[in-house]
Amino acid sequence: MSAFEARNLACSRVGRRIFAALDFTLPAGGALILRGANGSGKSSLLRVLAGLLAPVGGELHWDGKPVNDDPEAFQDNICYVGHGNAIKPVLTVHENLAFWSKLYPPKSAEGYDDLLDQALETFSLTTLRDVPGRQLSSGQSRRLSLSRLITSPARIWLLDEPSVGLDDVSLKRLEAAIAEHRAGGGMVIAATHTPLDIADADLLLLQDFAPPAIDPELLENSW
Amino acid sequence: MTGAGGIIARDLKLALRQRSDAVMIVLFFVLTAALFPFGVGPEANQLAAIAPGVIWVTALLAVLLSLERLFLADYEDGSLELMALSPVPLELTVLAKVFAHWLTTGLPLIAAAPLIAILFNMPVSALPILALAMLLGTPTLSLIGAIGAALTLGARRGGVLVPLLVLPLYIPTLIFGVSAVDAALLGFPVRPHLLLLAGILLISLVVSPLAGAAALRQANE
Amino acid sequence: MAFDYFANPARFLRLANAVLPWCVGATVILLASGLYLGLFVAPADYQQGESVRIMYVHVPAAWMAMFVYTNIAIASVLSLIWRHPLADLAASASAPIGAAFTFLALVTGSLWGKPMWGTWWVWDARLTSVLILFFLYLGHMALTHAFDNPARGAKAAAVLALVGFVNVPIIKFSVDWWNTLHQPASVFRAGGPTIHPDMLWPLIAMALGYTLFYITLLLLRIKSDLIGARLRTLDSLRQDAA
Amino acid sequence: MDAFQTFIDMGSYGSYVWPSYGLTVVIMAWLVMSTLRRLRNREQELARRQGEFPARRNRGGATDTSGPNTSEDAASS
Repeated sequence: MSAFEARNLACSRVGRRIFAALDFTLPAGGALILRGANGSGKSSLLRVLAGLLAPVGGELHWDGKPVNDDPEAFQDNICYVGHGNAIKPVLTVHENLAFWSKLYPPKSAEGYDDLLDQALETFSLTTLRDVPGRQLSSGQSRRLSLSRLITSPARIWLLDEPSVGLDDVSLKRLEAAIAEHRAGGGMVIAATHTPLDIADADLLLLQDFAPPAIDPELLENSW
Repeated sequence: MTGAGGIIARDLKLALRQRSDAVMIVLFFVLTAALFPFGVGPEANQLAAIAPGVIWVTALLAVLLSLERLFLADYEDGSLELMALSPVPLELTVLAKVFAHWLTTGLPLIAAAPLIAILFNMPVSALPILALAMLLGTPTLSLIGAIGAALTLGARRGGVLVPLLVLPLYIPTLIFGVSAVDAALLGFPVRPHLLLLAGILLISLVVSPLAGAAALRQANE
Repeated sequence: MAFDYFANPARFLRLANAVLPWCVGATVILLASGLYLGLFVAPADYQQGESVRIMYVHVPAAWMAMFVYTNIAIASVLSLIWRHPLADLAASASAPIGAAFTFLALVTGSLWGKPMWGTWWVWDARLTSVLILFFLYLGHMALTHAFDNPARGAKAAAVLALVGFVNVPIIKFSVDWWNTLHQPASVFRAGGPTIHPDMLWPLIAMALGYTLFYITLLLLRIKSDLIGARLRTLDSLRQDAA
Repeated sequence: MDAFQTFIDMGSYGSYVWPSYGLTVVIMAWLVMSTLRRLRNREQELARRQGEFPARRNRGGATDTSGPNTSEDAASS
């Protein structure tokens, strides 16, 4: 029963501790919503989970095994949607998605093309199939970035402000895609300000894990 | 391997669709070289003597000019993060991007070099050796340049910094590149120079992906 | 620098404070004796006359230029591979000292060469290599300070130092090779093993003196950077408290 | 008197030997001065701000009495 666990995670940025002693356990099919003020470390936590940022302390476990044993193998289970949409203005919508799905190859090779079409369909981008990236609005770009989730075989979705710039219809489609992914045993961790309607999702408030005010006494004796 | 192939294919497609970049680099190469006669004087023998040196130095500067194209766009739009997380090892990604960069920069320079050789009244007999030496030297320039480009991602005015980091490391390639052509002109054996260039290329093929990937990981933090 | 990065700098500070007085003492003694021997006791060279005395400041500076760069490379390995917290500080503290020695080697080298060659600069293989090393130092320092986050700058400079260190022998070989191609073996021979013993002692004294001078300054600069990191921590705590 | 003069003269190489030694002394002195100055500034700054966080004794949440002093962090490394 694969689960994704964080134990006593701590992270610092530009020399300042952002959060400490952070734990969570995410069962298969689970969802975790990260809430917190700006700069409370939501994005940093997602980047630590994705493996982009090294935590200062603590461990991640996948399927009961520590991730550090084989970080590359674990990363195959990750699909990370960060702030950047990673869209090349010169390439068309289809070419952008085709490139990323070649870099993150879907499980089965056959039915590759209609998987791409299905991904575009999920986020209603079919009509924009051959439109170059530079002509996309920010909402459309976001939907193209999210469509990578559909083609990637990853079980864990790490979403950083996924709903930014999405209209209501697209928001519904995103929620539907998340529900479908969870139904298939996948997991979703999303940092978001706008309320996402995700059924029985766990909530994690970053403030709960703010670093303890450093004990002045500890500061003293270190000299 | 398809992943890395995908990166090469994409970068080539990007370069083809933004052909102006590659054209600008070649124009810079030819134009800068063409400036020297105005500075040094049009006297044929003198130009022929400095021709190999001018060609190599201007080729070096042209490659330097094009290094920003390697990672900056991917860094800014978030592609670099996704490439780092992809199953394709980052070292291979660096190699793939450098190869694509070389195809769109190194090769055009090699194609344009004979034009400058003629402008400088360099004997045509040395052209094959010049092309061969540049074939061995320009990949090294892209490889070492990639390290400089990756290291300055996220730096304040990184572009200004790249020449200072990279030019000292270009010197061996410059020395043996020019000496190969000089040897050809003077009728000396050319093999040792080309072998040395090849040796430096092999070292760069190992060092550049390792250092480049380490630098990209730092940039993604 | 992150506070938790130096959870316990006390051990280093205790060591530094214990060693510093000895370093200062030894540096002063060595430099004084080196200068005295070099200027008064050592004989003049039969060819170069008194100008050979420049050797006692030029050669140690050139050695230090290479020695400090090697130290920076070692510190870079410690920083990148073993993530040793003080390694970054040691590297960024060493670079300016190394650059100063390299600059000294260049200027005293050209001053020494002037009487012989009649020009201030000759593209002699050794001087050219030292000039390139000087650019490597400038690149290292520029990269260290090119980022808002000092830790990021130190790590980037560490990668550059390793790449540079791998290239130094290649550069040295290519410059030597290029030099012999374009110029007969230069008459400028900085006293090989057949050097007169009276000339050797001041050279050794000065070289050791320079080395201890570097170590002393390094310890002081690391201490100063540690305090700087602590001040930044106090700043961030004050922001949190506010 | 002339012994001193010949010493300065350095067999006509004086104008090369002394600038070399002079520059060496100047640069090494400058290195020492800049290092010591920065160290002293920071140590004073640290001593001055040591009281910023009340030590263990009066941990009763004594507010930061010294107020947000506007001391600039000395030249960062």
